[in-house]
Amino acid sequence: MTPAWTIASAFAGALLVLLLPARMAAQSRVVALVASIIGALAAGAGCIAKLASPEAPAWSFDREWIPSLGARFHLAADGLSLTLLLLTGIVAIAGVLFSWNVDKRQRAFFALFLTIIGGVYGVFLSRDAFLLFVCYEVVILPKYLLIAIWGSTNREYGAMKLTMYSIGASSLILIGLAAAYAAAGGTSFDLAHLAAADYSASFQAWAFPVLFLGFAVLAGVWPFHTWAPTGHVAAPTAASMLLAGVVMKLGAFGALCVAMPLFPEGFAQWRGVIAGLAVIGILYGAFTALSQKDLKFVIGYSSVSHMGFILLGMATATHWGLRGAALQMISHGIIAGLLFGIAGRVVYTRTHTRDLDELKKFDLWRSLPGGAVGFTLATAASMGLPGFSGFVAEISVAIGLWESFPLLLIPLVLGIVITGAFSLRALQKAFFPVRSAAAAKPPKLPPLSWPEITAIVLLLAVSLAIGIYPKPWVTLIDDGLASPLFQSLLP
Amino acid sequence: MLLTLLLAPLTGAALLAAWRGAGERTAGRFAAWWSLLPILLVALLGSRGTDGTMADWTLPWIPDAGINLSFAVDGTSWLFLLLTSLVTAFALAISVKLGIGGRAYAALILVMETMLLGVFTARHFIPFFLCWEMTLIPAYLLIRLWGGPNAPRAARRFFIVTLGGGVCMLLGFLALQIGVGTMDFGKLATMASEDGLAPTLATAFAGTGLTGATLLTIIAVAVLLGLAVKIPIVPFHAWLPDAYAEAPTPVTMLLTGLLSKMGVYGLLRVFLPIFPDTFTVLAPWLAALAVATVLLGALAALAQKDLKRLLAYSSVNHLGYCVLAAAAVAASSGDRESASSAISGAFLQAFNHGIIASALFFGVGLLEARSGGLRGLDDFGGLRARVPVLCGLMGLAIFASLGLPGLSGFIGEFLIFNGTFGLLPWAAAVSVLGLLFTAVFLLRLIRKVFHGPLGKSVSGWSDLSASERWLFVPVIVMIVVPGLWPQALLHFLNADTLRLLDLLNP
Amino acid sequence: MNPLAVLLTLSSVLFALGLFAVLTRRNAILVLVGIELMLNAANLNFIGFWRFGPPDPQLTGPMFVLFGIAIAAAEAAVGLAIILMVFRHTRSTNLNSSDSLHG
Amino acid sequence: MADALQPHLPALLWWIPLLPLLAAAAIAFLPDARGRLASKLALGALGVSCILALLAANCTLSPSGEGAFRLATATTWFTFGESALKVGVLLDPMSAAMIAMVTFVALWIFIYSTAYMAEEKRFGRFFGFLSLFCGAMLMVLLANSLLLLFIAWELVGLASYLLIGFYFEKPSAAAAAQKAFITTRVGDMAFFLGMIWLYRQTGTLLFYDGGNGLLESGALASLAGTTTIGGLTVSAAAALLLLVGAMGKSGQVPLHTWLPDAMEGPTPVSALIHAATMVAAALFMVARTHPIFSNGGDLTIPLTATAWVGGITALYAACVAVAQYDFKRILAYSTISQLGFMMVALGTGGVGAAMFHLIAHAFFKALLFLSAGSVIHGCHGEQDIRNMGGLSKPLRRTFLAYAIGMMALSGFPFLFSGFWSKEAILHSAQIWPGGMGPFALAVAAALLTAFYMTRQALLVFFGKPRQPGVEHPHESPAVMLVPLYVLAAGAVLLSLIATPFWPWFEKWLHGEVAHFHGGALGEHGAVGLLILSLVLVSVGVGLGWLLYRRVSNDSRARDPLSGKLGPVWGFLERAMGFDALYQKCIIGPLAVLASLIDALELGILVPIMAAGESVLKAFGRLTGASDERGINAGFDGACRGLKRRAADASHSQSGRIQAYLRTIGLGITALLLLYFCL
Repeated sequence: MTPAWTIASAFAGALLVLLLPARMAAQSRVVALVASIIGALAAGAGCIAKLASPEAPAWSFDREWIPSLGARFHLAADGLSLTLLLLTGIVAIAGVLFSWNVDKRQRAFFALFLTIIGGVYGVFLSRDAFLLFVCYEVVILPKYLLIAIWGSTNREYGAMKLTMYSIGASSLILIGLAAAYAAAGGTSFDLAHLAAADYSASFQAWAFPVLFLGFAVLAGVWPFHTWAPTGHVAAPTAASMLLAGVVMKLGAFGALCVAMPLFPEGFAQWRGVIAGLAVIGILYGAFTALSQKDLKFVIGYSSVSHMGFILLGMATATHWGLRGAALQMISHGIIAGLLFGIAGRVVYTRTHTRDLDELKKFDLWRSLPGGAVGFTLATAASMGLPGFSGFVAEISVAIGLWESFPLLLIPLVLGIVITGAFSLRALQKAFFPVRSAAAAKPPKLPPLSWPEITAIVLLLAVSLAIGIYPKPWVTLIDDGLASPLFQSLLP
Repeated sequence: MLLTLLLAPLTGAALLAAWRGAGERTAGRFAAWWSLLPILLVALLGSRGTDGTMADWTLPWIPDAGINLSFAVDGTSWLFLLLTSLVTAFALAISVKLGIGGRAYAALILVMETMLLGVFTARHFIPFFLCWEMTLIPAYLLIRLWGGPNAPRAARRFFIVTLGGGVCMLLGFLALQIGVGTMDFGKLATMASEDGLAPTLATAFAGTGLTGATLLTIIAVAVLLGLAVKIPIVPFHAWLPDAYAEAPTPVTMLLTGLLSKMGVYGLLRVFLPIFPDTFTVLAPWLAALAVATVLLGALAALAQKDLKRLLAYSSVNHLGYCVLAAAAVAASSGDRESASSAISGAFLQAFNHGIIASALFFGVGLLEARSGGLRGLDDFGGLRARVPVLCGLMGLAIFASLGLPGLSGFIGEFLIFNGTFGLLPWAAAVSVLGLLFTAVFLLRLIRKVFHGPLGKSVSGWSDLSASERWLFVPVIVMIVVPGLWPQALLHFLNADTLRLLDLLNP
Repeated sequence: MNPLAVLLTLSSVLFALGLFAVLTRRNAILVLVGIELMLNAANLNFIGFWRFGPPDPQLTGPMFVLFGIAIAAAEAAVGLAIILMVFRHTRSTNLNSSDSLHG
Repeated sequence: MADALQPHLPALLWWIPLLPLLAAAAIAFLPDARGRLASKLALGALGVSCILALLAANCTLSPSGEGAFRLATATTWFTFGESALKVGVLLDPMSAAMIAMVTFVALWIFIYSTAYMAEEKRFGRFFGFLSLFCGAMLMVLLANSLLLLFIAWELVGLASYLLIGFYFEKPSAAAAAQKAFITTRVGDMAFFLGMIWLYRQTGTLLFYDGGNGLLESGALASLAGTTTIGGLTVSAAAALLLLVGAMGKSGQVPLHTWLPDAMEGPTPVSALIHAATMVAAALFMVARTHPIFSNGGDLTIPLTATAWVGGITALYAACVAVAQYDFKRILAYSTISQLGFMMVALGTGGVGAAMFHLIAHAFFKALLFLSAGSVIHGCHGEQDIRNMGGLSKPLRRTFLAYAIGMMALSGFPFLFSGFWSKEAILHSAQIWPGGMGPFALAVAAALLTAFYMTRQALLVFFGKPRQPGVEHPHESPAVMLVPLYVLAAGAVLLSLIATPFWPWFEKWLHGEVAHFHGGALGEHGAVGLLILSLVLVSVGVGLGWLLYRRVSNDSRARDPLSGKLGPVWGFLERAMGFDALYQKCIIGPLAVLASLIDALELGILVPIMAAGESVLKAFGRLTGASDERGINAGFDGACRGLKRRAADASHSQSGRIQAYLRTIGLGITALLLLYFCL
């Protein structure tokens, strides 16, 4: 079961869903579930194989594609991309489960959903800049449709904003890639080739920020982050899970595996700025989350804050830092997915509000214990408590930081503390009983459905697994970081 | 063996979580009985002889950085394991008595027990910190959800402040990971005792242009912050009175009996051996803070009207002595006898205070239960006439707490002062005032609550039921036996104490 | 001046009139009439060049004219039909009222 | 007999304190209903340990050639690090004498209490506490380790707390108990420090340990060797600390205020505290650690301090006693003053005298308290001597006992032990090279003692009843009277063994053989002293007789002396205002300080946290706003602008075909023109 199955399963699933006759529309979710499980299994199998035989050559698939451009259809799976694939697969499963009872135009919904997944798989796997860019673009349009059609609070705005940012970003990426392509001799888009070429320092000095920013926008770098909260809020649950869990990682992945390896010198020049932006992002996101009224907004801004850790890890340009960045990608993917799942699906569909003060009235701790417990654990995970995945990532980043920018640790402490603060605030405002309500009978809410429970448990389990036993994940990531791409980065 | 011990409470929690049918009382009872299992396991461990490691377990975590989840039990840890298992069981039993809780509650307490066991056995910073922080969530929830009217605020502050402290500690150790290349307590300690961490740090952080000593001081202070918040040392105790007062009584027992001990344990077992030189520099300041803690705790307690707050401050005061001892040890340059006395004293004090304070809070809990939530100093009166047994037992705990010879409190304080006097005579001399004030406010408590004419709220009280008396039996044993036969506890400590001293001044 | 020149002058006058009608008339019918005029101007030219050009046994000119007339007829029919439809739709034959090409 | 006992002695010694302690422990678990059983337990235990004590004492009698008999054991109690802490028991003539006295006196007090406390509902508890009291005291006496002594010492404090507060329903009793514990604890803390200091210096707390003990040459040398703050030797400093401890327990000025209040306890307790146990413990401690006090001459600072403290206390308490009305209070102050005497003796090197006075005092003070109790019992709890009077007839037997005690206390010549012991004390004070101060004070005190005891006797037993309540008092039952006579006999007979003619006791303590020699009086001015004390007693008694001979019949009459002394009287009546002083200078400020600190806690630390929180919140709002108004607004504005431009641009697209055709036409013409012209 090669990693190719991931992409294949996703697109095949999308096609199949579209072909379903109208009367079987309800079954589309099953198809989607199967497809994403297959994808996840393929990714998992890949990971296990890699762990079992670290020395075995990475799976790769290389075909002629557009000879005139020298663009090839080149997929390859090293440890890093495998873990990200697995993450995508898991989030995909959870996403399907959380959108189990979508009632509006299911076939279209799941088709688009699977298309996004497929695109994401593609990005994580492709070793050819052009192919990567194409897959990257494949993700954007379905995202627009998902939000615009199935979204909630002023969805057109959110969708349009998201798309604008994405398009703008991808134009930057295009420029950057084209420049690199040209400067590398205009013969091949292969990443290794591009990375190997040596660009003049002055060229890197402008090309790197263009390319990096292009990716970083999608990773929610401050101050280009505002698409994220609005987008997350507008999007339907599954979409915001994908958005926060996976799509933002595309940006991070691109920045890490394309922008930085291509222009190491440019990176060396700019990493100070990047670190600064990252720290600002961490604090800014955390502070803003502290003042939000809407539960999803809180989570959205927390994502901004957490993505800051990824950028920070990259900016340290140390092995620990990059490892931390990668770990944070996975961890945040899981946790954000979980938070959005609970807030958007479990809570919203029952209470039809996400306003923290409104939610007080429902006394969720007693009326919806399962959800409350789940969210509590998710909160714990997201504030980076040890035992959950976030902790591993954050300490790795922090260690990297000690090596490169020790002074930035001071704001970092503040950041972590505020993260704790806003998480608690949201948690206890939304879920914990209030004295006044204690006497009253809690409103009757339908209990958690099995798909919901499964999804919550699945995500929590993964987060805990990483937090308590990160060894395999770290091994995989290190395998990825060992690839020649990063040699120029790590001293 | 150790793994079994660590997982035992967690399993109980899991069972509770899974057991949907369990009613409040059933769940409570189940947890209470289950919590005897750890006691049993600890006892089994204890039968394995006292010096060296009794058991250990390791799980590679991030191997290439030498980060492992490694746990091990030696005499000292064992003492704290015993304390943990006992107090937890006690707290759970009492929760049933007071009718607090349910599945979630009991499960949280069990989770917390696992984490505490972890803290007291961790041999590497990562597992230590992992458990250290993971006690936070249960504690927070227990205070927040089952606490008094102001619980949300109290819980929030408790959480935020301790989290902040924890993060500082974390960053400090991460710096060591970078600078020295390990976070393993044993390795760090040996390095520190051989040729100091400063030089390695200096080279590692040459970029910062700071001297190794400065770096080490910065790191040490960061770590110390984390501990100071937990213990707590004045002025980092601001969160404490509210938290203790608002938490449900059994949880307060856990807070004062166990969570504060994490700080003491960390200070003596982790901080002391890893930063001996820095600690020596900091010692005068720490001693000053310790004295402040002792006196301020006692005086503040003197002004309290609420029994729980009063006891909270008395806890601050009692833990101050442990800090004092630590400072003394740090100041000791080769005076092995004083140092060993101070160390043993501090550990004994920590252990005994854990037991005694829990007993006292239990008593207050019973008063609350009987009076329907009253716990003001002036709400009662003349209890001795109405509930002599309760008063007798609480009286025992009170006198133990004010360090009456023959009861457990005394030996610890004697050893601490004995150790401190040789090293920081003035600090010792001043803190003796603390002992005096402790007596003042505790006797005041007795006079106002137990003595005097019968209070209105007291009429129609029943004395302790048989089961309540049985609950008190282990407490009496744990208060009287160590008082008369300190060796019972000390012989678990001595070997480790000497090892520690060898590290400090080779 | 020779007869051909007279003929061409006439046809061009006709064409100009037709074009003018097409561009200026608001009424769709009149625009259609204008188109007819232009077509017939074209026919006149065919006939004229056939008649005064080199001898031609295959009668190419008259053939084209016949085609032209046929097309004109069809075109008138279709045009009128469209106009009718538009009229049904907008209750007027005024072209300005039908500007749905405008974005 | 004695030799047969020798090998088992150590174990046997342990049992002497343990029996009462165990009895106390057992009684703790008895329900109140089983009071009788409890009292039997207590009595039995004490009885047995009394016998054991006498046997042990017997072993010390046979004076061996080399020094006094001494048996010191040491066993490791616990080890910390490498060092072990040893405790043990110590038997020498001094402790032997004390345990014999304590067990004996206490036994009779117990017996007395069975009747006196008969109708108490916590009868059993009472005996439990009493046993604890005695057991602890015996442990103090037998301890061979300063630590063990301290532990027992604290337990004595606990027992006294429980007993003084026995009537805890009475706020006054509760307060008195607390006062007693805390005041003594002030001293105890000093003791604690002193002990630790000694331990740090010498590395042992054993008194005698085959040459390595605290009281043996090696340790003493090292103590004397090192000097510390203020040029004091460590031994001096530590000794001073111990002295403070002793002052707390034995109610020396200025730590005496708890002792009169301790009268809140039942009378037998007062008897026990004042005679046998608590206060005696302090004196004994000083006597036991006397080598440290006198480490380096007879004039060391601690000794001088002791002498002066003793003298001042003796005089002070005597003065105050003159102006008291409460039967038991007078006795309490007399105790304080007698303890002062003993301190003087200890300070001036007369350890033997002090010990003897301690024992003698134990007998007659117990006697006095018990008879006081008997009187009060007889007068249905009346304690104010102004309301008594003329009780000598109805309470003849009690009066007889009281008279003996009173005469012993005020030092009536020859027959009474009190006389000889006081004699000895004055003697040692007189020959003390450190000056005549203490001696003078002691002399004055002796005079006043005789005076106020006469006053009390006259007011209570002579004249006519001044209160209807006390007209028909009932004599106490035999079980209460027998102890009185036993103690009385003791008070008298003791005088045999300590006369200058045959100073057996003195010699015994030093392990020498006493020989009778009548010329004793001749030596260094003893005769003068004898005469002096005769004069003192007669003057004191005479004054008392003159003043209080005819006490008027109505109880409201002012004390004859109060007129003469004027304001001073009130001052004395208020015990020279120590309580008020402490209230003003210590307790008040402490309370203020406490509330101040509490205010700081609530007023500064908590607000700081709150402020921190609100700052964070404010920041949050700030960044939130900047997102709303800054970044988002910018983005949306840009989008809006773009739209508007597009709208403008799209105007030309009218959608009119003809317009389009026109444009096309124009365009074609333009192109043609271009083509042709160029």
